Amino acid sequence: MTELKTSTSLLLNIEAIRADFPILSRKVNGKQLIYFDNGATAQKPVSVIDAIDTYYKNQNANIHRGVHTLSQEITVAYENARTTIQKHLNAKHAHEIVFTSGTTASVNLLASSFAKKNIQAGDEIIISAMEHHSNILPWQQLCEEKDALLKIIPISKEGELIIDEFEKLISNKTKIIAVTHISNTLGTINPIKKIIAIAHSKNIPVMIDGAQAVPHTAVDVQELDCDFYVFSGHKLFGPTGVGVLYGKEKWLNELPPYQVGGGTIKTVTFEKTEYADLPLKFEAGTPHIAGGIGLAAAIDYINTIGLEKIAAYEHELLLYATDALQKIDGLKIIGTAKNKVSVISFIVEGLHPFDIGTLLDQMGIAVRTGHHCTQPLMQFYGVPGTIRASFAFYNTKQEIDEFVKTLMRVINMLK
Amino acid sequence: MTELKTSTSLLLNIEAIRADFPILSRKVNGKQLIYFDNGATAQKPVSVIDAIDTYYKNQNANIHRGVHTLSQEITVAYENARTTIQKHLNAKHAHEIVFTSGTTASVNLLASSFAKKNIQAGDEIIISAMEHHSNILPWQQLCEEKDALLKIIPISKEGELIIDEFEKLISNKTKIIAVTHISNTLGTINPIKKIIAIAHSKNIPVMIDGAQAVPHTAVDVQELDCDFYVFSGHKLFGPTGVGVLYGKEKWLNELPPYQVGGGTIKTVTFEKTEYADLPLKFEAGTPHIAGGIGLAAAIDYINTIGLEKIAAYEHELLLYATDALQKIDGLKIIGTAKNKVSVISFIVEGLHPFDIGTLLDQMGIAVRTGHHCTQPLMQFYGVPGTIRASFAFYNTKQEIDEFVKTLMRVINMLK
Amino acid sequence: MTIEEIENEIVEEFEMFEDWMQRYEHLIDLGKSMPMIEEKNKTEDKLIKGCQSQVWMHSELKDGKIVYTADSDAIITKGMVALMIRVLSNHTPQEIIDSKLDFIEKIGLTKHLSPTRSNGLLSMIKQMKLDAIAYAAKS
Amino acid sequence: MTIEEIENEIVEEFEMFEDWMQRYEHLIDLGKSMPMIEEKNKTEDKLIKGCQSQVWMHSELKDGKIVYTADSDAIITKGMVALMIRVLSNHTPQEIIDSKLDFIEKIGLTKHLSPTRSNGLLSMIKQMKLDAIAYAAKS
Ligand SMILES: Cc1ncc(COP(=O)(O)O)c(C=O)c1O
Ligand SMILES: Cc1ncc(COP(=O)(O)O)c(C=O)c1O
Repeated sequence: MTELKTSTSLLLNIEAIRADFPILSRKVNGKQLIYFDNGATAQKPVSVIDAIDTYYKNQNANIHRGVHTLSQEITVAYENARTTIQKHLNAKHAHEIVFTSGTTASVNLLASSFAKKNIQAGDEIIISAMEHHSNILPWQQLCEEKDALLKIIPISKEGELIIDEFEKLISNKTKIIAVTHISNTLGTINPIKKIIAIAHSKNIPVMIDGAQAVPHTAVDVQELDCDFYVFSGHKLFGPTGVGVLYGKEKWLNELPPYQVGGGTIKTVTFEKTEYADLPLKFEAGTPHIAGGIGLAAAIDYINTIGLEKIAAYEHELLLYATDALQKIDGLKIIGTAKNKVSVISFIVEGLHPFDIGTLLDQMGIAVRTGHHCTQPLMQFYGVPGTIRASFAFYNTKQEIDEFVKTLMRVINMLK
Repeated sequence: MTELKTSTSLLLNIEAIRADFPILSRKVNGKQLIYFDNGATAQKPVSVIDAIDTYYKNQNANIHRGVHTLSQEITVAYENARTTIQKHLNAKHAHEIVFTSGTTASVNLLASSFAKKNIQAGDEIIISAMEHHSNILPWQQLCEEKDALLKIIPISKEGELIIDEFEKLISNKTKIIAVTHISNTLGTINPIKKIIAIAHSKNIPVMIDGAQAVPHTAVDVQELDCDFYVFSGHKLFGPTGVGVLYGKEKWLNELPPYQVGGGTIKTVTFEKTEYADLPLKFEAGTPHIAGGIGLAAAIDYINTIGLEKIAAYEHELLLYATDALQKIDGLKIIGTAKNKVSVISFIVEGLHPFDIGTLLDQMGIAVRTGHHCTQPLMQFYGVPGTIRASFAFYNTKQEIDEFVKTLMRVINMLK
Repeated sequence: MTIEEIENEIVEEFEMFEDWMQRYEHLIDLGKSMPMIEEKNKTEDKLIKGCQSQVWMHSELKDGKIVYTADSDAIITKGMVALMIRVLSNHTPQEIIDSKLDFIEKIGLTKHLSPTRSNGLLSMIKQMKLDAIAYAAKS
Repeated sequence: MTIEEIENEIVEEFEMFEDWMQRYEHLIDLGKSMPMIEEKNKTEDKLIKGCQSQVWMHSELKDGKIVYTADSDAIITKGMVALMIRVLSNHTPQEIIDSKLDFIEKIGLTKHLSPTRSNGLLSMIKQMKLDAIAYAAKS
């Protein structure tokens, strides 16, 4: 493994990359920050921060409806940001990219809009046992409202979807399937291409929750052939308050608007309203312009590094950390799928995750503890929560060494 | 008027204020920018831009659920931002402040959530003839869905609500009234305290659209006694992608959640979900943290200047500009209410607003032209659109002089 | 003259102006002197709606060549329509379909070409080309 | 000792430690040696739910003074509960109601007091004071 280590690491100039992220030089509790909470939100490169800064200092105006220069310039820039996202996902059209305020908003938009015409009492919706609350609650709520049934794809102890069981869940009442690309708690990479193919063979559309996938892997929505794909900017090294709903043109044209207001219309009278074309139909009100611009800057940034290199390096970090953690007495990794990204959840026998997280924090190490907004998954594993370390491409093996060393000290203190 | 001019101007050090807004030194089409499109979106002081910058460079983490220091620090900062907004509106509780992505989102949230329990077929909702599309469409849409009736408070030719007619519209089927505090097209300040008192005498709740009010006047929600108050950050010199829904505790407790997902819950199983307390119940997903922080910085900024001084100075700009514009041949001001903020809509006989706006822009002057997302209002006045100049406290009489001079030149070119 | 020759002529014309204000003056003049659409042709189906201004565009085939007439409620838009008509009118459908219209870029009108641009110069060109395609298909 | 005296004692105790790691060690020790709630009292209504850890808190009136016992699933939380019990237990309801608990600020525990802080030290104190108010009302 040492050999692999050196060879892949050489692909990235981690020193230079780390210098792009101002927060990484911060001290916490007197210690150098080690940020392993990337699954919750990622840090921002200076190019993203500068793009936002420049927007507010030099370009700020409202878009789409202004004839003046500032407004036109920023309209073009905002639409270019949409195109950047389109290209990054390899979507067919720019107007298939709908800006939202985040993954949660994207799922809510879709569930609400989809349900209006397509869900009747007795219909069925399929999600999985490893979904984030944001991909459970909107469907659960609409099932309650519409008297529809929520069905759950079970998982194995390793944390992998059981595809055979999934196929059995599908019926002629199944109207939509919503699964996560990558589990935020377990790190599992799901075989979504297979899931989509199975669903399409029965004419069922599929939404993929890509919140945890876009920071780690390249996504090609045409190759996947998914009907919808959602993610957040802030987990992709971009700004807070911005997200994306990708939808196939055919679907987006068919679905009714969700939020309505300024920008979503062609004509309004008090009697009747004619809605605008895609994507404006789904983008009510003044958008988060700085968010769109910043997200495009984030995508440009990761593309200059290259997602393939990022994935290879992160895989190395995953193996390295897994290896070291497994050697710790009483430590159990939750989520041991064959296909994983650099997210490791674990528990230590007899100790509470909160205690471990608190003490790690004292030593400058930021991990997440708790249920990670996946309570049903915690119920499945019979734990109140886990400790989760999630690595980005700016993390290093030295940081992992420090983390493992500190973790052992912390465990000793608590025992 | 000259005397008044000097005396009030002295209240504000406009030179110093302008230096706080980096974009104001920008050139457009080779000319010094004159930004009179503040009604569309306001420019940002450097303190807001710095707050955002600092957040991303030094404080970025996800909030509410992390045990580590970064997460705790920013959770406190974000909740402090909520308190800043609470105090600014004089709301009773911080948890009456719900963060949204903007005015449009706030109205959609309210309309959707309110309708679930409180609107039946045959019920009535009252809005006014001068509402922005964002305060028309959500109600119109829900009236269609629920088979309810949308009633419209008429306005006079001057652009003032006709209160007698409003009282006649109220029936025992009226379930909610949603009116704008200040018209974005006409500048009219509506007598909302009176409207609220009338509505409350019949036990009807009132939502106020404050998008155009908060940048110009102090708002005291307890004194107004409104049930809901909504506005956007970006028009209040704050970031894009953030807004507020204020609601009385009693109402917010009663209303069901709107978007659901991470953060909105206490416990989740696949069978049942228990929702969190206010305000989290309405704040699904990772919030726009930088937006909340930036909005609080914007409020701090205007409070160091003082909204009373701002209002006095802007009133002066309004009188000054109105006076000068009225002298132009064929120019007609649309919206001549007694109570107005510094927003002036006008048309010039025989000329298209778009032509005027385009040529003004060539001279560096940014105004808005079109229907301003108030098409029904345009229908009322029988015009396709207007030219709108809206002033903020960083605008000056010299800019108005330049604007009037250029406008006359432009009119000559077009005639 | 070929389409390209007219385009070059226009580019030269516009290069003479010192600033955009003068160019707009020229556009306004062009707008005022444009071959106007007949009232009876100002129907809903000839309407190209922009957010800010609208254009009525009518085409006829005369001797194998398309003749465009148009109107707009805004004079600057009308000037742009006039430019487009000057370039494309009186050419065969195929010539119109093949036209590159580089002059738009050259005279700096591209900023009016952004997808969301209110006057919809883009929709106008699209409509003119669509008409040409329709005539080409018929012949 | 009065509540304030105990508070001062704790502040002195904590000042002896060089860093927070040592303070946490001390909290852990306190947690381990805390007067434990009886199993039969670990009922739903004694439960103070935090997002991360939970606390069971039971109080009884003995000779006009409140005696608290508690438990938590997390040891650091338990240590904090132990501190609170050491300060407040064996005092009259009125003394508990009047207590200012400045020591929390002084020993730097305030960062655990943020409204959204997962362990809910704030809810814990609130519950302890509510119990005292209830006893005061009864007597
Ligand atoms: C009166 C009024 N209401 C609502 C809105 C919509 O605000 P936003 O676009 O920020 O959602 C506006 C903004 O143009 C407005 O002026
Ligand atoms: C898999 C997954 N889905 C959805 C979400 C929700 O994303 P956001 O909070 O940005 O809306 C998250 C974030 O935690 C996630 O990890």
